[in-house]
Amino acid sequence: MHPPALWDWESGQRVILASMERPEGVAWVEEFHASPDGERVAALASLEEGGFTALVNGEQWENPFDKAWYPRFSPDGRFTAVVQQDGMWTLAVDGEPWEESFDYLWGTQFSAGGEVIAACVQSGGEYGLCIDGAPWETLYENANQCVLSADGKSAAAVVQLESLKPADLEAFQKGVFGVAVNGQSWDARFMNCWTPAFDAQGQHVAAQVRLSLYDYSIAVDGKLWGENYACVWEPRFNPATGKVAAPVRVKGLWGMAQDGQIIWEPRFMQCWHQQFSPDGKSMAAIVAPEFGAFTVAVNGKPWGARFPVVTDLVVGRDGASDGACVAALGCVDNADWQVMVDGGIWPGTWDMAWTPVVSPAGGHVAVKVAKGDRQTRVVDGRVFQREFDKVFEPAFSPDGRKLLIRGIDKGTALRIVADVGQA
Amino acid sequence: MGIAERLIEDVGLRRGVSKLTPEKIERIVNAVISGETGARLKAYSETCMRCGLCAEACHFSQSHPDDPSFTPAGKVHQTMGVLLKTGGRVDADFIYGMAQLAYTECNLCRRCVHFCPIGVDTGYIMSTVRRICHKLGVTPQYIQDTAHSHSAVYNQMWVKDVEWTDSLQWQEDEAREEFPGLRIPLEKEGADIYYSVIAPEPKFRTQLIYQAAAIMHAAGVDWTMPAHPGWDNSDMCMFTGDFEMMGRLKRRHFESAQRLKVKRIVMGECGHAFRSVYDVGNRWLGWRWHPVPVMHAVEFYWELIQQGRITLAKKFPGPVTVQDPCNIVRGRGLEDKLREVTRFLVDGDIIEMHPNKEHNFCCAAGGGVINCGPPFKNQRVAGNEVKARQLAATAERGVKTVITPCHNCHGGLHDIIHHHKLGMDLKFLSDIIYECMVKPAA
Amino acid sequence: MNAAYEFVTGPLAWAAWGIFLLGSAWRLVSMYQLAKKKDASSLAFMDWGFSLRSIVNWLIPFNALGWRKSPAMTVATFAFHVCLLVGPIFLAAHVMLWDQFFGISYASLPDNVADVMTLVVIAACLYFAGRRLAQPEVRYITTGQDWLALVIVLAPFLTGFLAYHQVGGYELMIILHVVAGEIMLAAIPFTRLSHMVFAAFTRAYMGSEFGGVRHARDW
Amino acid sequence: MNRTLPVLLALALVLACAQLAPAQQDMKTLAPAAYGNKLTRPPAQFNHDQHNEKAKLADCVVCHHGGKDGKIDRSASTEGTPCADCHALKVQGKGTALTRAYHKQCIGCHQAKGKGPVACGQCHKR
Repeated sequence: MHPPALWDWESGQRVILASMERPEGVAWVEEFHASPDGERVAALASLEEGGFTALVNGEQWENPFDKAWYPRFSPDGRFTAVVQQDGMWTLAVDGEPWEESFDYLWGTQFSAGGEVIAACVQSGGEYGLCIDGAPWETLYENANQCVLSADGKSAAAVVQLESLKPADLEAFQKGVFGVAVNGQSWDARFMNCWTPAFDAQGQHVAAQVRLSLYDYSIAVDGKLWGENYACVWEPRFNPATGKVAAPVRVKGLWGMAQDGQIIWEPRFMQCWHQQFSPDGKSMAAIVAPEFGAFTVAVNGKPWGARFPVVTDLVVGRDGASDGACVAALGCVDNADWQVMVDGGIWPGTWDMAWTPVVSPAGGHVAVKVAKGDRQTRVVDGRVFQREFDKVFEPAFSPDGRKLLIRGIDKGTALRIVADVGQA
Repeated sequence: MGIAERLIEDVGLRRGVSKLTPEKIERIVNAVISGETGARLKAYSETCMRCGLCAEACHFSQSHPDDPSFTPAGKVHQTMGVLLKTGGRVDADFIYGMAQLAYTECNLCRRCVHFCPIGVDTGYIMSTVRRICHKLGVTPQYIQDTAHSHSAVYNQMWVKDVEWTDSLQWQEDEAREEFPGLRIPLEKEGADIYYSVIAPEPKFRTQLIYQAAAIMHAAGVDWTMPAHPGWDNSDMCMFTGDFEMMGRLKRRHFESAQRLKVKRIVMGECGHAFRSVYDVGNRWLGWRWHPVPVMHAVEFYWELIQQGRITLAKKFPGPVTVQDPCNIVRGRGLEDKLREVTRFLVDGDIIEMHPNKEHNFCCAAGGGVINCGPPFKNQRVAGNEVKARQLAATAERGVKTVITPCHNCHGGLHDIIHHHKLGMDLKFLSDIIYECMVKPAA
Repeated sequence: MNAAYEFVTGPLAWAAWGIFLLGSAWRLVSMYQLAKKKDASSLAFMDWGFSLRSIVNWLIPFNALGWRKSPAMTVATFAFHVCLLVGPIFLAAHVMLWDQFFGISYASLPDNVADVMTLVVIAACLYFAGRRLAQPEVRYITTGQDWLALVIVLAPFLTGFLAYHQVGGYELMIILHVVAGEIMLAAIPFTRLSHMVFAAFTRAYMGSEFGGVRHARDW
Repeated sequence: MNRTLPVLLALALVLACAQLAPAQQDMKTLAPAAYGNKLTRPPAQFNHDQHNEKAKLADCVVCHHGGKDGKIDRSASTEGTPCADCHALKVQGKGTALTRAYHKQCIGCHQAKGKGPVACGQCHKR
């Protein structure tokens, strides 16, 4: 069910599935997933008589498949899996396979609202994307790094436009890769293309390109920036201005360029994962001001905190100032995780932490964390009193007052709505 | 004497030098030396006393005792030494030889470290020479092709996204015949262990994935493999000198593990890949250490054995000898764990090679040398007569099996054993664990 | 004679020591700055304990694999370096000069011991030269710089030995000796002899990587 | 023949006396008894009268100065007193040790005048 405004935001706890025991006839049950609204939990299951099915709130799909993997809930709550029947692969959505099937299918993706589902497909040795069951008209020698626009109306992938003979250096270095949008490839060919990304409206695509073994740049809709760099990382569109920003490497150090102009001087040992705030006025990125010491820089200015590793940067709205709320995780050797929000560090360290979630209207941040075998969440720096065997990603109500907690504990799947102030 | 007298025709090298001009050579050599090197190269080049002690270190020079151009210092002398002396004013023919030497006559094994009183790191110098060669576009064809593959599909064997998961699912199917209920859990978020391999495993050596899955299953390990690129931990770009691509690959690998929120990465029995994630690629990216702990299979098996999670139905008949791969022994100090695991698995003695452990001779395949392909194979085999002698000495004492926990060592030793008709078998630890372990029934 | 002697033991000595000390300091500082700028990912791993571990292990004769594999060179180089450093510093005549010029007095070696040490240095230099000529792997990599370094080191010991024994014209020899010593001092920061300044650091770096990262011995 | 022995004995006696209390007239080297019989270097060549003549030294106090606590007093002559009487081999507190006194005295003066030996082997001849 989507949007979240329609979810049940009544405070309290409900049992979604009382028993997660393996039902009769099931050989094993794989990992559980929870729908975004918390109303359903599902897992793939292997049947004793052979074949796979899904258990959604304990109910098996009507028809089993020969194989099933890559289980995912869509943002609007449909349970999908890549399935194989009679040697052919397709996607099953709530148990219903797409009509068309393929030699192979993988990498399910959803539009932001979940109404569109896409997947990568291989058919007769050719590759492309398939959107809601309809494959691209043109398929390619290879297609990877597929991406779907937020509205689901467009999809892009890096495609190989020409066959390569074994170890043919000349042909490779002339450039056989491009980006295809909705099956239509750019005119330009490059030695390499990586991480195509759509703008907010799904109209434009930017990608990292390698022009020679040593020259990197960014191409937007097939047109090069004009400036080359020693290396680049993934480009991102400013949601407000449509400008494209990407980290670039100059003389051994990283900075940020926008539409080919340096906007953050290259003075970092590393700079990546940049994100714009929803209003496009701020940009944050994970940076390393010194070797081995990472932090977050907002508009080029690094925070004071330093960690050997910083991950999971998110930029949301800040409720109070209408600016940006920036959150990220720091850790030491993949342990001792800490949460950084707007330059401050929350108290407490965790064995693991997951990507922070900023409330839609701003003002609150929730993070799923784990200590030992138990998981819980931290909201605005306060630890939720209850622990679980497993919790799923947190979600705020649109007004930011309620927090949805989807958890599994002692063999029971729970849906808890808590007031953020008390969470 | 010298590289100019033993040039081997290679499509990649020839193509590369055909595009060079003296101006370009000079410009790029100096751009790399002044832009990318610093105190290390300066100190090394200045303080190397040319004492020649390192001649004793290198398997190439030990295998060519009459040819000083194979010694570590001799190799530097013919390459970086000339570049520094001439300020990069060398011709294309020189670059051809320099590239051949740097890519195919030095395995970057760093055995010479044990011989240099001053602590000159010849491996670093030769890596820098390779970096210059890469920047000049002069790289051997086959290794450059793997570098291209890395850049196109994030693995070294042109394995497409589907072929990866398809291979895993195929191995899973096969293994379920033997181990009902066995899973190769793909994309299992929060698993203890992220298991990564090199691309030859799904491409040619799928039995290794099968065996790994069987061991994980028997030991009850909470593990996962990713369904997306990043699964290949190998890194030929590290060896061609394409450090930008090396960084890209390592980033992809680590972020793949970070995305799945695993506790640590365990990698198959590969040495160079371990080096690339343990202390090379991560540093280029600005990480002091690997951002997710990485553990080589040798250490992982050792841990499983310590925890009593592997039980044997039988022992593997010895005696055996063990090959100490440079990247996990001289590079990580796993020599004792390797022997403890071997002792656990083998009924009979470990007949040691001499020298051994961190002083062991290289396989002559690592460092990207075997990846330079068939043109250089004879030179590579001839360059390791000492390894043949080491192996033959253990064979004389009854050894038929060489435990070799590294893909490159496997390749290198296989060619040496075959060339010298030593009649020895090469085994990965996982081969033996799989063969000897108690296989759980349904 | 007096003017020449005074010049070489006066202004020239100050110059030589100045070049040696300031030059070495400048080279160390500039090398460190360069390392900070360009080798941050190496510098970050420097570790006192592992540096010392490596240095100490390499200072023990026949301890490192490299020493064991070349015993003659090991004996020669240890004898050479010990005599090279200890001989001149504790030579009675040199101690006397410190005393004469600065009133600094410290223990000195008996002259016959110092004499033997000088001969050891000279012999080692000849041995090194012999290796450079006769051993293919050394000859192959020998450059003018290496000969220069050898000559620079040999000269003060040879002239010192001759001056001490007053063979040849003493007055010329003593001036040659002083000048040769000064050339050596001044050459330290700028020739192969700079390994005197840098070797501890290159060794320490290798020790740090092998100890702290690779968990292996580097000897 | 039988006169040879007494002559030799006398000569030996003279030489022995010269060693013990060298008369300035006979002085050829500086090797006072304070050094014992183990000299690091051959004794410094020094012919007192010849030196003074050549150096045109009439005033004894130029070398035979007085003073105490390490300070030279050029007004008080110590003519006739051997250096070693005032300058001990090793000094406690202030004062100048014998060797240093010799070196400073001789070389210092030679340097000042720009004449005379200054390097070790010029005095300590073999």
